[in-house]
Amino acid sequence: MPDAPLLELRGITKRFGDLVANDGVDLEVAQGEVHALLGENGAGKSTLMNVLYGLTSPDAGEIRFDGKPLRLRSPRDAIDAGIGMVHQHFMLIPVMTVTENIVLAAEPREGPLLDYGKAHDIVRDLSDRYGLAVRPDERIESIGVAQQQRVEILKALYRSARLLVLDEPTAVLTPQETSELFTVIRSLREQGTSIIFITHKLNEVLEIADRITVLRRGKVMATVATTGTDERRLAELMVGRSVQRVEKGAAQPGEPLLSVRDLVVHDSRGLEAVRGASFDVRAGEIVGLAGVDGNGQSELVEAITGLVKPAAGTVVADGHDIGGHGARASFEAGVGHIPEDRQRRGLVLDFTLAENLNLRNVRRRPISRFGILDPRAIAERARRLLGEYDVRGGGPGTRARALSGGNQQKVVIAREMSGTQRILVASQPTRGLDVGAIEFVHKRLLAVRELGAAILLVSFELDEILALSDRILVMYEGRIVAEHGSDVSESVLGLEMMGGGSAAAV
Amino acid sequence: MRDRATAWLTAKSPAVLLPVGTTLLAFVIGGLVVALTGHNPGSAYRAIFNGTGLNYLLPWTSSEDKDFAALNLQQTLIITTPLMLTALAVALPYRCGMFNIGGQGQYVAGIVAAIVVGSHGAGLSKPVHLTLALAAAALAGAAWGGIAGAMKATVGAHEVISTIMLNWIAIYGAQYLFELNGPLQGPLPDVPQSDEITSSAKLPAVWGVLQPLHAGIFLALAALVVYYVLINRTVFGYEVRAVGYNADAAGYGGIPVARSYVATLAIGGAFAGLAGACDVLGWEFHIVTNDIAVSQIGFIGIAVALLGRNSAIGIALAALLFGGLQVGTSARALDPTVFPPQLAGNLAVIIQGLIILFIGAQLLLVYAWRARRRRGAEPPPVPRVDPTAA
Amino acid sequence: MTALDRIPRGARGVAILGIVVGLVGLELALPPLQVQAAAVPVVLGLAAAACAIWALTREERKLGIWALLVAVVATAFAIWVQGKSDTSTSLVVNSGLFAATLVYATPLAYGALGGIFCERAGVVNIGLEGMMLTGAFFGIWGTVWSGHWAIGLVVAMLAGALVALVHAVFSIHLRADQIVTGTAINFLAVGVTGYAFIDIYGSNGTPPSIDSVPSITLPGIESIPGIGGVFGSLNLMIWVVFVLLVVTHLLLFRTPIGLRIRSVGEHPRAADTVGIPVYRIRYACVMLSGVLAALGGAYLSVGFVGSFGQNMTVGRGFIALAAVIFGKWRPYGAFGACLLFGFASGLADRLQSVAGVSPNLLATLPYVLTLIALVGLVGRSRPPAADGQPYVKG
Amino acid sequence: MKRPRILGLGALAAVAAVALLAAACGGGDSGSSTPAAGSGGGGGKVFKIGLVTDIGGLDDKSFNHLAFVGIQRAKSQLGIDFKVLESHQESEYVPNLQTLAAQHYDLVIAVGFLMDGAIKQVAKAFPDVNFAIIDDAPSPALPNVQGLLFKEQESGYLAGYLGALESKSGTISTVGGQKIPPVDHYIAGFQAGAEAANPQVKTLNDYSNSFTDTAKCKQLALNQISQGSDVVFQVAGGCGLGALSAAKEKNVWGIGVDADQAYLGDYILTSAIKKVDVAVFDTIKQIVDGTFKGGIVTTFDATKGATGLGAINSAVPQSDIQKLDDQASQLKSGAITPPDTVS
Repeated sequence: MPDAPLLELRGITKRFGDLVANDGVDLEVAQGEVHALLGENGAGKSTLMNVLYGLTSPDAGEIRFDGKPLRLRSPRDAIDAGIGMVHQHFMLIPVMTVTENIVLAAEPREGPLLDYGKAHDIVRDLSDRYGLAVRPDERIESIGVAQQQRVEILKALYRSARLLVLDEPTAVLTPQETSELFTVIRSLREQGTSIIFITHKLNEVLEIADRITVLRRGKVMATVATTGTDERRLAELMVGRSVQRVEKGAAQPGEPLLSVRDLVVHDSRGLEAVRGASFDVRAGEIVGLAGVDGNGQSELVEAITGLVKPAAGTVVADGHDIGGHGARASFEAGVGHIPEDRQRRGLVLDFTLAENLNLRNVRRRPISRFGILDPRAIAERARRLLGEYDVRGGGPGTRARALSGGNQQKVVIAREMSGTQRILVASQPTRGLDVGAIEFVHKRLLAVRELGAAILLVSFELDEILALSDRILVMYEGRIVAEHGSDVSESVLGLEMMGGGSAAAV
Repeated sequence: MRDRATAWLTAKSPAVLLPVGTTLLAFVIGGLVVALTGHNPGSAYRAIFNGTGLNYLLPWTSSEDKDFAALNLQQTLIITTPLMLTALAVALPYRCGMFNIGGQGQYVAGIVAAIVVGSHGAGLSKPVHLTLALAAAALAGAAWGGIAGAMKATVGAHEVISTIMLNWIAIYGAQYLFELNGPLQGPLPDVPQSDEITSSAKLPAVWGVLQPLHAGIFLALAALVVYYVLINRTVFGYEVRAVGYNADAAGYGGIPVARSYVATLAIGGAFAGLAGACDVLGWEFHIVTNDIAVSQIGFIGIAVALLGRNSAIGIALAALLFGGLQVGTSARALDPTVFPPQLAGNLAVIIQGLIILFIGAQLLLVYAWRARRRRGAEPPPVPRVDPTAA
Repeated sequence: MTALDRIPRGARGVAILGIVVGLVGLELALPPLQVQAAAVPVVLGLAAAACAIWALTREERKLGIWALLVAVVATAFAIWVQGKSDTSTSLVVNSGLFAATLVYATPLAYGALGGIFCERAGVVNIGLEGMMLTGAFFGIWGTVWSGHWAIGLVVAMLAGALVALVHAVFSIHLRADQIVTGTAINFLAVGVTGYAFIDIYGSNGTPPSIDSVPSITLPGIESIPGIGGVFGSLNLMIWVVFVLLVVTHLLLFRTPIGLRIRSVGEHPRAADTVGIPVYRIRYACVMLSGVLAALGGAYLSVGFVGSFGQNMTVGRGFIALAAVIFGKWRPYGAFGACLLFGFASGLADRLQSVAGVSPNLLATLPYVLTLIALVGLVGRSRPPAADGQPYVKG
Repeated sequence: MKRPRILGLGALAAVAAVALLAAACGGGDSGSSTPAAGSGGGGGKVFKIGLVTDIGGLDDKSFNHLAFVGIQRAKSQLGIDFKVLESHQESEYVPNLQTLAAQHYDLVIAVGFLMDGAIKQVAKAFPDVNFAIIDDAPSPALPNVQGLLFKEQESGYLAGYLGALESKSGTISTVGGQKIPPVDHYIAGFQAGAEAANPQVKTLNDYSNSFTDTAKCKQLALNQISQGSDVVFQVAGGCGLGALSAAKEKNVWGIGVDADQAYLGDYILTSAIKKVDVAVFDTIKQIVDGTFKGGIVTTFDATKGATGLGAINSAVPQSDIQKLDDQASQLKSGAITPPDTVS
């Protein structure tokens, strides 16, 4: 390992009001090192990286880069110093091309004009050199997530980054794509680039990192070399106690509650996103739907929950045909829905919790009579549900915006699973939640299953799918390409999610 | 006690302090303009205040001035009436996340319908005829607003653009109807004027003579109550607010978003149509093409709604303020040696603009207050809600 | 299956509707019906054209082209048939109509270019109208004060920039609702220009004779029949708008700064993370928008009529804004929309005396057309993703 | 979060700056058009005269302005005391008239036919106060209201006659503001006069539908000029300045309206005059002399010198002026009565 560290962080402290996001964090990254930053959601990883990238300024502490102190007032300073970052949510402009995104703010010029030809060539050369195959003239909105990630990496390399920060890079990738990414990372390391790899996945850390720094509640717990540690030790450092896997009993499936037949759904651009999907979800079972983002899962969910009208095929819930009859009809037929983006779609953030909890049944008695709301009934029901689902941080009159992500999700679940709902479509139900909240959601899903509900679980996290599902469907390019029991291996699923594998279409 | 007062202030400060502070600030800047052009802002504002007729309510106003003040106050309230209604035309769609600039067109649509129904059917009894005329105006306004709503709901046409276009179409279209040889021109062959409203369709007078305050003001106040109940106490209002805050989430929750768009713009249009009916059935009794071209009631309604923060009580007070500004800056009350009335009219527009500007940037005052608090000062006391703030 | 279900929907249905409407227009123009007012078939023809454009933009090419053809034939025939009974064809369609189209389109085009800069950078500018009015007044004021039109234009641009600065501060830093701020700008402009106009010029109005922007005559073109009447001699500010049109297009789509402006309007955070100063670019674009809109207003006052009247822009800023949307936030598209509006206005002027239709009714024509085009086009146009959204740093 | 506060103040400063810029421009002659209430001098009763304008306001360069001129002349020559109330919106007509009547003014003059309804209401309520209304003949007649009508068609007739004489192309035109009676009177007379001078003359007419959109008036005039018109008569108030601007630019004749607009430049052929000031002055004089009568309509025409032409351009040949004078005397004698509606 080379001698002088490329990057040194000393005593970085950052407060947001009463919350201390980073508390005296020290971190060293050597030249050509892959350094993993491990921690739960909310442990302060992202804040630390925003400090390092000049997006927020620390309240205390010092950054040294290449042996010299570095003052970062904006991302520009970080870029100029040689720091590149690939954000968890890509910073790419969908309507622009790969080339435009890469050269943005550092464009090759020809007189006053942008030299598109040269830019194109630069991008091609760069992608060849690092083995990152991208098509320079493709628009971002028409390429896949893995491709987009490569564009982000190229963006940093184009700016001659010597230190590359990858923020949760594998969250959106299949296992195969992840291993391709690791190949790229290794090749970058060989060419002398240092990498900070942020994640909460222990196996990945052990596979790719040279050293690991574990953060918890804004503090550095330890920095350890990869050789000489193991998952258990890391997990304890990360959450402060040993982690338990959720226990679940064997499924006792009953009759099919949700039946989808030959479903065809168009996306917002009018293209076929779901191309003839058929499956059942039976009472008392959780069916996991695996697949890479953008293979028709969202459209499938929207068709089942009545948000879009299917182009062909049927959706029958508990004996009612609900295809294309609207969100209300779908809910009335017993389908609850945890949407994938709770802030944008699950909740009206400016509504109170009471108002949010009654979003679905506002037209029902006793919540309203003859179109007039009954504030007392609304508050009463809200109070009951808030207690039942252990929502903390506010009462019925609190605005949803004020709650933490986990508690917001509890509100959504309380609303969607209360009453007579027998079917639940859960889309990314744990995205962005911390470990405790994830555990709560998982337990709740299993409890609902015990009560005989049919659950369709859509997730990009194979861990989650494998942990919860009784059956697993794989979706690829709008079709269900495989079906498995819960004992299938990650690598088989990964292959099928990429369109490979031997499984015939079901 | 102090803590409770502070808590109340903190909770209510955006609702009360912002509009009041904003208004004061606008008047101060307006006063600067007055001063810089060589006039005395103090006496100009005092004259404008007296012109609103609100001095009628002051105990020390002498009995001689009282008659004149009464006349002015009646006129202020006559203007306040349609302003409340056109403000509602903005407020309701605003709660649904839309900005309805089409109040003027919807108001004109209401005028046309009120005239057509109000000038015919002389044999009808007053309650029947009046109800019919009001209903026709509301329907016409609703139709005009509903077009914009339908365009938004079906093809996603931005309501700001479509309502602007509909305004011009209504204004020119209505002028066409009543112009010389126009299809609805009244009995005078040489005058581009509509038929007269028959007495059975006139709103009853409630205060004053000649051009008295009419019962339309009760209609407008009732509309404010309807609006309040609709928004805060009904399923419809709940759904409208949900769509306004987050149309995506509302759609996920099973609320018919497109229908909310159409319904709120249509109901808003109905309010504006009623405003037109109040003017025509309350004091105008006919319309000349010129009146259509120069009317600004619908546009000022935008300012009223914004200042009133789309709340019923806020709209009532803001409408009184703007109605007062309209009347107070008129030449009748303003001694030209104190302040030229031609300038006063434009001053009123400047003040309206400043109010909208500052109310849009609510942060301005919040920051000012925070800055005071940081320095350890007490929060400012709530000024008495004096709508003229002169 | 109900009868209703058999009616074709979507683009196909609209294209068929266009053909039907166009045929009805044609029928009306022909004997024995031969509607005396050419306006009726012309309006139907234009409506058919709007349907056709709708269909074409939605991949319904074959029927769309048919609808367009019928529309053009119906419109042309309607006017031609009118000419048969009179010599009015040449009174309606002549080089003067196209010259008038340019004159009506020019202030709109300035405003629209301003609107494009503003919205491409992610700030909605409904205050274009007020900025135009400000330019119209201060252009005259500067010209009268200095005696030179050029200085008048500079004053107009400064005033426009200052008003735009207010819009920028409130919508960028204070994160006020941009539509509300724009509305405020419109009120303020009416009040401020009206106040200053009366305070300065009183009842006499602006002086009868002021220095005006010269026309540029192209000797070669002037003598060409047809084209000469349109392009032979045009006001300098019309030539300038042509140049600005091309420059704007190149700047936005061919230069680094254009790429950066668009990135700020699409995804300000992405732009921020590569070091683009989001606020600075937004400020610059909003102020540039004020400058351009003010030039549009100054064209009306200093460039065209040589005087100022209260509220003389009469809603042109709003039409410019509509043109931005039709043009899908692209300079050439927006200019096309300005030309359409200018053409409708010019046509309405001419039909008044020729066809004997009420001038009030004809005055609605440009707005009706805009509305139709709005229905036909807007569904397909996509604003910059961050348009209207304040950006919060960090 | 500290920065925005400062910027807030910055924004405030910018707003103030805009306001100040506007204000600073007008440092000089503030309130130049301020109508001042005069105090009557001399012995005897000082008559109080009130004037209520319509929404055009005193700056309309037209009849409101001319009425103001008339009342000022009455003050200086007859020693009356006066007050002017401008109306900004239609709802002010009744209260404005009512205010003056309640203060026992000796005569209240309403300017403009738009006030027809208002004056009827107020006159009935104040039977002891005398009223006059310009451009309107109240029907049914009221005992305390005198209508003051103008034969604008006579002025229009002479303007059209002269225009047709001076036209080389044989096509002359009018740009009207809105299709309302005073405007159409002018246009009807203009067309009749043109035809009298030259039966082959072709007249064009367009309405701008606006009294403010100068650009539109100019464009209409340009269109007429491109169709051959070489005399453009504007009947559109402030908007009409655009029409005259087109005449100036294209080197054709322009004809002004209401007041004498010769000051605009030597491309002004003449102006069709409507001497509202004369009517106002005469009516006030009736009050002072005690000869005022209500319930009648006084028509101001050529015989009273209230209609006719303003200054005639010096380029007009003497022979044409003689022909014009001949027409004018025929108008006075009643031998010619031009129509008042546009066909």
